[in-house]
Formats: sequence, structure tokens, C-alpha cells
Amino acid sequence: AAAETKIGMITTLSGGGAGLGVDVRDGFMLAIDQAGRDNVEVVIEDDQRKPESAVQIADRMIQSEKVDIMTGIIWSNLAMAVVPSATAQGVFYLSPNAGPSALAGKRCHENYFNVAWQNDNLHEAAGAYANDAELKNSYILAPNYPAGKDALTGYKRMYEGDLAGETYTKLGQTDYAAEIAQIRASGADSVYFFLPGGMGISFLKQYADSGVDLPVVGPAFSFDQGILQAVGGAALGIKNTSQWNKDLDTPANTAFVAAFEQKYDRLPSLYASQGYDTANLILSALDTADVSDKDAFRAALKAAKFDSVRGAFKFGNNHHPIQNIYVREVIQEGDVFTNKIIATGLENHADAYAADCKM
Amino acid sequence: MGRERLLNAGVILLLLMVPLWAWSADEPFLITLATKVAILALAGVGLNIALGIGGLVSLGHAAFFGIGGYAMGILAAHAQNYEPLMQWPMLVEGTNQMPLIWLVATASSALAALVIGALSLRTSGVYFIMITLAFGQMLYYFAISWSAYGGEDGLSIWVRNEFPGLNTLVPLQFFLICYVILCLALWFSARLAHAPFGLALAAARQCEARVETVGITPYKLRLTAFVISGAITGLAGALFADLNRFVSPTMLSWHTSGEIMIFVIIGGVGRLFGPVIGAALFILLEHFLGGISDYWQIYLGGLLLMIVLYARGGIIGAISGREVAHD
Amino acid sequence: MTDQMTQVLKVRNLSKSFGALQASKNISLDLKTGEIHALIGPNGAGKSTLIKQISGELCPDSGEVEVLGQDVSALDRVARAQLGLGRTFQISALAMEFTVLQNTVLGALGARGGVFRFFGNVMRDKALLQQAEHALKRVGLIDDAMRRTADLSHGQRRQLEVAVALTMAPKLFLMDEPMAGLGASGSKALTTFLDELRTEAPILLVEHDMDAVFALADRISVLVYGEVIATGTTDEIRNDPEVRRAYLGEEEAV
Amino acid sequence: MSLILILEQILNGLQFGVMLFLMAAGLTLVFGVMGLINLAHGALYMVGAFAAAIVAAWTGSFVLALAASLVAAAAAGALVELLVIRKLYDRDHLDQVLATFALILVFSEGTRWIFGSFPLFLDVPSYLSGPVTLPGGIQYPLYRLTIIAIGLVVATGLFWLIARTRIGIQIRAGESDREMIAALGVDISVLYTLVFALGAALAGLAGALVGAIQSVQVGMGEPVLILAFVVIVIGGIGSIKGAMVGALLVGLTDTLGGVFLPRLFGLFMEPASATSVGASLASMLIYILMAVILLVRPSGLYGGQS
Amino acid sequence: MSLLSLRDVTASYGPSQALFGVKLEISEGEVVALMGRNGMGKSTTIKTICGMLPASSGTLEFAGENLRGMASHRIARLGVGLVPEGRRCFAPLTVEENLIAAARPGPWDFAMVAELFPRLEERRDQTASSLSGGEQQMLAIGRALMINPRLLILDEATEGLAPVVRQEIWAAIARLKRDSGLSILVVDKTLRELAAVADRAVILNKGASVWSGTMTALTPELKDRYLGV
Ligand SMILES: Nc1ncnc2c1ncn2[C@@H]1O[C@H](COP(=O)(O)OP(=O)(O)OP(=O)(O)O)[C@@H](O)[C@H]1O
Ligand SMILES: Nc1ncnc2c1ncn2[C@@H]1O[C@H](COP(=O)(O)OP(=O)(O)OP(=O)(O)O)[C@@H](O)[C@H]1O
Ligand SMILES: [Mg+2]
Ligand SMILES: [Mg+2]
Repeated sequence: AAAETKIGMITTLSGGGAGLGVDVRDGFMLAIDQAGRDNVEVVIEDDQRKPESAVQIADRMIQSEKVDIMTGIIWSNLAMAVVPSATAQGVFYLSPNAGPSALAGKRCHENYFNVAWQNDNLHEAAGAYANDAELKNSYILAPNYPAGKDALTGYKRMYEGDLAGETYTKLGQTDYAAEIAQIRASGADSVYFFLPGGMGISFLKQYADSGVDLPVVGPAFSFDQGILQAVGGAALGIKNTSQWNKDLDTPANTAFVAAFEQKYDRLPSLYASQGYDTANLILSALDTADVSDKDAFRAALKAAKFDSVRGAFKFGNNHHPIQNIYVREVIQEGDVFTNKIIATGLENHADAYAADCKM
Repeated sequence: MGRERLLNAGVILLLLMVPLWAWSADEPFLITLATKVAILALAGVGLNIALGIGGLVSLGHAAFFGIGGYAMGILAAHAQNYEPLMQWPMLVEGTNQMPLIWLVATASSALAALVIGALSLRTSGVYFIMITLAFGQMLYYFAISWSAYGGEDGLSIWVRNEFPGLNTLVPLQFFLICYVILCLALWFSARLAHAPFGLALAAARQCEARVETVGITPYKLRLTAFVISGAITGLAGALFADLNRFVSPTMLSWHTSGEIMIFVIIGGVGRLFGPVIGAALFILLEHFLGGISDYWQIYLGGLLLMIVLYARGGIIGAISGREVAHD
Repeated sequence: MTDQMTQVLKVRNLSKSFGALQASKNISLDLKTGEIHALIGPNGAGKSTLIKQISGELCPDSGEVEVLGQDVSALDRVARAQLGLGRTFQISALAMEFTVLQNTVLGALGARGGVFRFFGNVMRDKALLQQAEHALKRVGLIDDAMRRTADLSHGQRRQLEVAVALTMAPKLFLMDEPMAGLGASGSKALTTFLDELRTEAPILLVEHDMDAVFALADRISVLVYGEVIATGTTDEIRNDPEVRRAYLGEEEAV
Repeated sequence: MSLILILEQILNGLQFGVMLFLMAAGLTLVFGVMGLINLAHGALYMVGAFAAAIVAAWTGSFVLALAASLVAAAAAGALVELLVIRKLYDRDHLDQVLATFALILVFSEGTRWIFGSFPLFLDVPSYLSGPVTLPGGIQYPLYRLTIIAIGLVVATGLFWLIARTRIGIQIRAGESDREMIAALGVDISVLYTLVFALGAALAGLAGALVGAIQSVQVGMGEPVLILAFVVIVIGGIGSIKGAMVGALLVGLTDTLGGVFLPRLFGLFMEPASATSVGASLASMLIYILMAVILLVRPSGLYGGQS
Repeated sequence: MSLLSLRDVTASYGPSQALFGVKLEISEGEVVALMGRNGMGKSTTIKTICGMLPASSGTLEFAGENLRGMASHRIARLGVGLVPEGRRCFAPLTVEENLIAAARPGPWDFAMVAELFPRLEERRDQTASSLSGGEQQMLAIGRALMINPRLLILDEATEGLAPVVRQEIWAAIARLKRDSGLSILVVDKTLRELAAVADRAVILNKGASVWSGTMTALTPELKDRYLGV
């Protein structure tokens, strides 16, 4: 048998943002279990969404547990805190969710692979979709923090129309009456928003109740399986962008969706799919190279010879995905709200920072 | 009060022995954990001066902790990319020398404490709690949107700063630095409690009118205590940032203030070693309960409840009697 | 000039209102070296309010306060305390968690200054301890020096109030009902004590215990509804029909 | 910016204020009147929202859901009072802070354990959904108007309870001297259990009402907690009127600050940085407001004594 | 039969014992003075009666009910009205609110209290914290009367009152005794005034009752030994 491979997963398992971490973990572990290898060990730790905790757990995993590969972080700020020092210490890091721009550009690293997306990707696709849908005057809003700014930057990068307004809201804001009034008065023909988690739910419900009925576009994060049920009818018909959906018709995906539902008794989410892909990428690389041979293992990761649930998948020079980003629409199936793909927003899309990466 | 002394001595020795053992047993993470205890205890020692002796319940000490952290982050970041911090009116360069960083961290958090304290101390009681919280939150939101230094993403310093003659990258050496600082702070706060200043400050906590009629201005006492307290907590912030080689707005959030306060309460308010025991216990619980289940915080909550309900005067109070020592 | 010297405290035309209620109406009085000047009057007449204006806790609407020839109207209570105003409270104001000794040391510390010292054990400071213990001896609390103030009985706390004021070695005392809550024996002892104390510093004494007032006072001022209605010697006041009606009642006069 | 939009934003500010009052009402009661710092207020708010979501899903009735929120939160409150809070009245604020912080952990993680990590669905009932047109042509959601009405009713009821009823007097007397009011024959422990349960019920009601237009999820109570504290401190602790005024002030400041500050900065900055600087300042605004008010009036707008 | 009876009561503040055997009987309609120097345990005895401090041993009975272990509010409801040492008015409440907070049905109501202390009527809407010391004392007495007690306990109730008011209060107490058959336990320092109203006296010394008898039996020698006069 090959030597033991130890994988350290740091993710958010307690507190408000735990849903995402739980999905990444469950998707990841599904793939590991399916592989049935007895030489891969996964250590899982809860970061409580605190960057300081994440850093300390990373230290411990690297120093004491001597993990070879790390993964699991959900949030950009935690990734920024952990990834650079982990990769500098020779550990491979595979991101199942966050893709901050710095790590894609100037600070890219040979041991860092992003298996989800660069943060801007879904927003760029939304911008491109807005052009296709002939939206000419968008009102855009996002929370006032780095990921929010990246989001609006990403949208504007592709979007060619005018801006009816641009608003940064408070992080964690729950009441959007004022913003909705601005939107109503702005003469916009559409709204683009990036409000992850509970913020998005609040916004959508309040927007639906306000009587403003301009078309809304957003990234998948506010329309993911985990929270769609909480938004309910307010989300119906809204277009959102994602690199994956459960109706993607590939054998790998069909099998994944069925297996996930069977094991966990719920529909898989975007995050679960990313966790699943991450694990499969690792497993595929382990099939061709031993992790102790870093160069060979890195090359095997780079080759990405695995069956991604999102279809075609390959890495760019900065180890970020080059992939299709789809446009989905929220629909109702029985009494379950879910998404269906209606178009491809961007094809084989790479990120805007790849050129800054000297690798 | 022999029992409390004995307990204190035991705790401070244990805090030293564990990392030494961990070093010989090659358990570097245990050293990191001990370092974290020492640093957070230091933050608590700072708060305890305002809270325990002066009765100033500050729910804004994260502000000083965070300012200390950012002082480290900003100086080190500039040292790393060789861009001066400012060029006008004079050239200020970044640095990666710990002593210098500590100086800046202490001074800037003391300055912040002076401003925040001067304003906040016009109120008292719950209003004081809330106004300090307000200042903390202002800084927090400021840091989140301060994109020059990372905003919510925070600021990473890839390597630990340097201390002349030591290799700070060796966990044990960095621990020893923190440990010595903690001991110094404990010593200072013990002296302070028994000094004229401590007596007057404690009197101002109990009866403001009494202090005034003997010709002492409580406001000045409190402000001084608040500044000292903020400075020590700021120093702890700089060390904490160095421990993680990373600083972010979470250091400024009210959760941090709350946690520092909780260390002090668990250990025993106004007890010299309260923050040390409190921080040690809290961190151990957090660390070891984390492995039990995803819902470990329920157990943490339950344990904390037991402590408040059944250990009056904190852990130290429960072990060595409720009365605070008079001598 | 000599008159100036002997006037330790001079209050001129002090007025103070709380909303519609005029608690002090144009009050003038003085306190001379070596005397006890008693201030009596019905409950709510404004005695404590007057004391507070003299000590600086309350700011008068108009009028001046002079201490040892210096106008202190603009000074706060801390500055006035430093100038030598010793005060006891009607309702004990003490550091309850402290020992009796610590409370008195605090007084001595306030008088000496040097509060902003961060090193050195204050409870081992010989000079302060001596001063504190001396004061405790004088009020008869020395045996309770190491007890917690909260554990004292009400009467013992009153004694401690006086002791703390003593440690300040003030130039004059403002005492708001020092006898309140003292038992008969305590009152007797305190009366004897204040009698001696007046040679150290004159006392403006607010008190309802007429035995004590008549035994001690050199002069008495009577305050009714914020106004001084009479000032005079013990006998003059005792026999003033207006005072008897408003304050003393029938029995006391006998 | 048109006048009508300005008016609408002012209305939004007032509405947000009333919503804040609703969130803060239970806290004012417990904090101001019983002198207890209850950090677990947000947890009770969450309990109310979850109870409402569950019952709404079962029965489809919003009214029943609201009733459930009241009952569940009151029961949780009474239980907590009997088991924990009761032992804390004669402790200082710090012990209360620690204990109620521990309660947050127990409640939040307990809820997550039972209901999972994902938000639940709770929506505005159809008969209250959608906008109505106000005089002047402002389109305004009916549900928000309902919240305003309920908020005002709660405010009046509380004010009356505390200021005018004998129970209110006894509660306040108990806050000033618990031992004494008991020595005068009032069973203060039962009274306090009731008050705490009432405070909890109000928190639960707010959770359900507000939850219907926000997200019902673990941790939803936390931002509310801080805001509610800000509100009652600005107004002056112990004053229902103060809480109302404080809530309206905070609501207006927050809403109008978010709307106008970016524009203000736009006058002398380039648009991109103006929006971001304006938004940063807007997020600090209510804390600045609180600090300024406390500096001018150290015990809040209507606080008698500190 | 006695209304209140204490036998061999001991009590402690935490580790320090304050009562070492108190014996005290009060009959229906009787006024008893509890005397002793400062710190001898008078107030502690009262706290024990009112259930504010648990007795460690001994028996306490009121109107045939065992008071030991009974909650403070239940003792009050049996008819024990307390005017505590140091007044303890509810500072943020108005005068009127202080009075009605604990009122129980019976002859004493606001009007009657106002008649006894007209000053309280004048200050009706002022908060207790802004009252003068004497006014607060009147309020505390009025408050205790409002619960319509069978036994009124006055712990230094005339402390800090002007002589006229004091006379009024003593007159009021005498009237209460005469007209309503109220039993009264009173602690006060002025012997002369006590002698006029009290039927009997009990002397405490170092936490134990050392003497009890009629006021007239109180010899100068006893006074000197236990009261210091
Ligand atoms: N802050 C205040 N606001 C309103 N009224 C006040 C205030 N302080 C005092 N008073 C009123 O002013 C009057 C004078 O009060 P003061 O305390 O000076 O009386 P006093 O002469 O000391 O009475 P006593 O002998 O009973 O202590 C009282 O009627 C009191 O109610
Ligand atoms: N809260 C307390 N904690 C501890 N000891 C106390 C407490 N209150 C009183 N004592 C002590 O108990 C003893 C009796 O006190 P108590 O108050 O009953 O005396 P008293 O006879 O009422 O005196 P006074 O006339 O001064 O009011 C005193 O020695 C006192 O120091
Ligand atoms: Mg007075
Ligand atoms: Mg007494």
C-alpha cells in the first residue's frame, strides 16, 4: 500500500455560518467514503469563523499532526489568514470555497489550488448575463467589505450598461427598506445584489413584499439549496449565476446528487459539490503520485484528471479553475424550491488576475 | 490568604512547566496553546486593573487589543514591503523589531484609552459599559472598511517579528517572551493594587463621594487606570497578532471584549490571578470540548453557567474564599 | 483685619432653588475660630442643601462662599477639601469593602497628597498609618481597625465618618448630623469629643439632637424654609417663641 | 432627490425605529426595571422566531405562529428565570453578563442541534403582504405598517403597566431595594419570574414579527441584542418612553445616514470612494450617535439616575 | 398570650455570629423597647424577626406561626410592618408610589398617613431620593403603616427628625397604642422619649438579652451598665 496521506480540514462547523462548512465537509467526506481507501486520513476542525482560530488550528495541523494537504476554509478572510503561511510551509492547500483575488494574482503559490472559483467569477458571469438579457440600467449593491467590493467590481468588469445606483450596505444588515426605496426611485431596469447568507434572505423577502418588480440577478450564494427554502416564493424566477447545478446532465453529477441525497437525506448544495470535487481531485492525484513527492503530486493536481461534477474542469496558470459559469433560474419542484440551468453565462472562463500570477 | 497565594504560585508555575514539557515531548501545539493563554491572560490583567480595582466595566477593551494588533500589523507590513509608513511631516519606516512594535502598540493604545476614557468616564454604570462598547464598535466598523490594511480580510505578516538575541520562530522562545511579559504585568498590577493609587482607585469604585471629600478627584484616578489598563491590553494585542502573524477586525469586535471580560470573571474579578486562571480554563475548554461534537458550545455554555452559579467570586473565589485579600 | 482672621468661613447671600422650591433664600452666616456654630431647623428646611453648597457638591444659584478669606465659589469639592474643608455625611459615605483602617488611611492619603504613586505598599506607610490610627483612637474605633466597614453597626460607621474627617486635619468641619444613629452613650462620648475638637478647627454642626446642640453650640442659627430666621446664643434660641413653634416644640424648651 | 423619496426614507427610518423598539421592549423591561443585564435576550428573540416558523409550517396560520412565539419564548424565559436568573439578582452585573452569555451558547447551539444550520422559512401572510399606497403616492408594505401598529400598542401597554399599575410600582420598588420590598410583604420572586417571562414573550413576539421579513436562523438575535442595548441606553435605562424615542432616533439615523452620507461625500469625492467612505461612516453612525448623546446626557435622554 | 415570641435565638452574618441567645416577648397591644449600645444586635434581632437574616437556632413565633425558615414577604403578610434602620425608601419612586407599593387593605391608607405626616402630602409627586432626611423617615413610617400591620417595628425611626416632628411621632405612636391596639417594637436612643410610650424594655448586650422588665424598673445602675447613660 502507498504511504498514509493526512488531510487537514478547517471549516466552520459551529455558530451562524455553520451550514456552509457542514455542506463542504459532507460533500468532501462522501467522496472519501466512496473511494474506500484506507490510506487517507482526514482530520476535521471547527474554526468558529474566527480567523485567529483558523490560524492556530492550521499551525497545529502542520506542526503536530504533520498533515500533507489542507482544505475546508469557507470565508475569504480566513483563507487570507491561513493559506499563505500554510503553503509557505510546504503544505498543499486546496480551496473548496473561498477565492480571494490576492491569492489568484500576485500572491499565487504553486501549492495553492482553488477548486471552486475565483471570488469575482460568478459576479462577472452575472454582468455578462445582464448584457445578454439587455439590461441597460442596473442598480447594484453589496455589503461594505472586501468581498462585497470584489463582487461589484466583478459585475462591472463584464456589464456594459449604465449604473442607476451603487450602494454598499452594512455588513450583517437585516433591514433593506431604505435601499429598496432608493431602487424604486432610481429608474433602474434591474437589480444586481451580492448579499450572502441571512442578508440575502432578508433582502429578497423585503424586496418581494415592496411591490418593486424589477428583474433581479445575483450570484448563486443567495439562491443555494440550503437557504432557498427559507426565502421561499420570494425567490421564484430570479436568475442567478453558478458553476454548478444539480440538474447538470453529466454522469458524475447524477451519481453525486443521488449518492448525496441517499447518504444525508437532503439535496446537495453548491458547497457540497465543491467539497466533493475537492476530495475527488485529491484522490485522483493520489492515484498517480505520492504526496511525499511534491513535484509529482503538484503536477498530478494541476492535471486535474478527475470527473468533476460540473463537467469540464481545468486549471489556469494560477491554479484557479477555467470553467463554464451557468445562469440558473429559481423554480419550484413540488414544494421544494430549487434551480434550473437556463443558459451559459460565460464559457471556459478564467479569472482576471491570472496575468498577475508569475507561475 | 495563604491559599490564594499558593494557588497563584501553582498556576504560574504550571503555565511555565507545560510548555517546557511540551518542548521536550515535541508537542509544539501545546506551546502555542500556552502562549495563547499567556497573551490573553495579559489582556485580562490589563482589563482587571480597570474592572477589578476601579470597577470600570469596559466592554470596549477589544479596541485596545485591536489597536495593539494593528500597530504590529501595520508596522510589520510596511517593513515587509519596504514602503515607509509616512513621509510627511517626517519619514516613518515600518519595523519588524518586537520591542519597537511593543512600544508603538502600548503608546497608541494608551493614547486611544486616553481619548476614549476621557469621554466615557463622564458616564457611569451601565452607560459606561455601553459607551465603551460604542467606541469599540466604531473602530470595528472602521477597520472592516479600511481597505488600505485589508479591511475585513485583515493583514497577514508571513513571518513573526524579531526579538534581539532570540529566534521568535521557535515556539518555546516566543512563549518565554510572552510569559516574562505576563509576569511583569502581574507584578506591576500587584504593586499597583497596594500602592496609594490602588487604594484610592478602589475607594472610588466603592464610594465616589468619600474620595472627593478627602480631596482626590475620582475622574483623574479612573482615567489613569483606564489608560494603564488599555496600554497593557494593547501590548497583549500586539503579541497576539504576532502569535498568529495575522491581524483582523475580529480582534476589535465586541466578542473579543466580551471574551476578555469573561476570562476575568471566570477567574475572579479583582483577583490578581483571575485573568490567568480564567484565560487558561476558557481556552482549555474551548480546545478540548471542540473535539467532542459539533455542538460543543452547549457544553461550554453549561460549564460556564455552573461556574457563575456555584463558584462565587470566580474560580479563585471558590477555592480560596470569597473575600478579596486586605493587607 | 483680626475679624477677617477669625472668620474661617463666610457665607454671603446664598440662594438655591430646585424648580419651584427655594431651598436656600439669601443665606448669610459665618464661622469663627474655635467655635461650634450649630445649624438647626425643621426637616427639609435646607440644612443639608446649605452644607452641600459650602462643600461644593451643589452649585448655588447666587451668592459666595469664603474660606479663610479666600473666595472658593469657583472651586469644586475636591479643591475645597484640599483647602481644608472636612465633611461628614448625613448618610454614611464610606468604602464598604475596606477595613476601617483602610478608610482612615485613605483620608490621611488625601490630606498628604501623592495619590498617583504606583509602587510602595500604602498600608505599610508609617506616617499615614500613624495618622490613621491616631484618628481611630480618638473616636474609639481602634479596636475595630481591622474589621470590614460593611460589618460595622450603623453607629460605628458614624464614628468612622468622623475619624476619616479627622485624618484630613481640616481647617474647619462641616458635620451633617454626626449624632444620628449613635446610641445615648455614643452621643455622650461624641459630644465630649466635639467639645475638645473645636479648639483644633471650628465646626459648622447640623444636628437634631438638642441635648448635644445645647451642650456644644456657641452660636445657633435656625433655618426654616430656606431662610435663617434667628441667630444667637443657646439661651436666646431656646427662648425664642418663633423657634419653639417651628422647631423645638414645647417639651424641648423646658 | 425628490421630496417624496425623502419623505419615504423618513418613514422608513421611523418604521425601522418602531421595529427596533419592538426588539428592545422586552430588554428594557428586564434590564431597566429589574436591573438585570440579559445578554440572552437575543436568544429568546430567536426562540420566538423559530417557534413561529415551526407552527406556521404546521398549521399555515400566521396568527397561531405569533401565539406560539409568545408562548414558547415566555416558557423559555420562565424556565431560565427559575433555573438561573433567580440566583443572579443580588449579584453584580458581571456575573449576569457571564451567565447570560453562557445561556446564549446553550440556546444557539441547542437550536442548531435541533433544527440544523440552515435558515427556516417564515413569511408574511398573504393578507398582510404587498404594498399599499399612502397619501402622497408612497407605496408602502402593509406588513411594515402592521409592525408599526403593533409596536405602538406594545409601547403603550408597557408604559401603562410600569408607570400606572401597582405591579409596575412594585417591580420598580424591587429594583431599588429587593430585600425591603419583600420585607413589606410583596412576593418579589414570583413577580420577577412573571416579568422575566413577559420580557421574554415580547422578545419572542419581536422575533416572529421581524423574522417574517428577515431570515430565521441561528444567531439572528445577536445583532438585535447590540442594537437593542444601544436603543435603551440612548433613551435612558428604565424608561419605556426613552426606549421609544431612542429607537426612533436610531432608526432615523441609521436609515438616513445610509442614504445621505454617500451622497454627501459624493459632493467632494469621486463617486466610487464616496459610496464606500460614506457607507463606512454610516455603519459607525449609530455608535457615534450613542456616544454623543451619552456625552451630553450621561444617563441617556430620559434616564433619571445612573 | 404573646403576639411575638423569640426564645434563644442565635444568628450569624456568614462566619461571624451576631446573636447569641435573644429572648423577647411582645403581647397584643404592648409597646416594647429594645435597647442596648451600638452594635449590640438590636437591628440584627429585627432582621431575624422579619426573615431578612435566617436564625441559626432558637424559636421565633408570631401569632402562633413559626417564623423560622419563612420567607420575608410571608412574615410581612402575617402583619409585621418594618421601618428599617437607615430608612431604605425606594429612591426612584415618588412618595405616593412608595406608599402604595406594598399597601394592604385596612384602616391605614394614603389619607390617614397624610394626616399623620402632612409633609408627605406636600411632597406627594417628588421622588424619594430628593426628600430631606427627615422626610424620608416619615415616608418609611408611613410605608410600614400602609401594610396595616399588627406589629410595627421601628428601628431608630426618629433618627434625624426635628424635635417637633419627633414629638409628633411619639404622640402618633402613643395614639396608635391607645386607639388601635397595635403592638410595637421600638428601638430608639432617647430614653426619655421611650419611657413615655414603652411598657416594657428588653436590653441586649453583645447579642444576648440580658435584662427585661417594665420601663420603671430600669434602674440608673442598669442604664449605666448597659446603655452608657
Ligand atoms: N435634588 C433635589 N431636587 C428637588 N428637591 C430637593 C433636592 N434636594 C433637596 N430638595 C428639597 O429641598 C428641601 C431641603 O432639603 P435638605 O436635604 O437640605 O433638608 P434638611 O434641612 O437637611 O432636612 P433634614 O433635617 O431632614 O435632613 C427638601 O424639601 C428637599 O425635599
Ligand atoms: N451586614 C453585616 N455583616 C456582618 N456583620 C454585621 C452586619 N451588620 C451588623 N453586623 C455586626 O453585628 C453586630 C450587631 O449589629 P446590629 O446592627 O444588630 O447592632 P445594633 O444594636 O443595631 O447597633 P446600632 O445601634 O449601632 O444600630 C455588630 O457587631 C455589627 O458589627
Ligand atoms: Mg439633612
Ligand atoms: Mg441598629
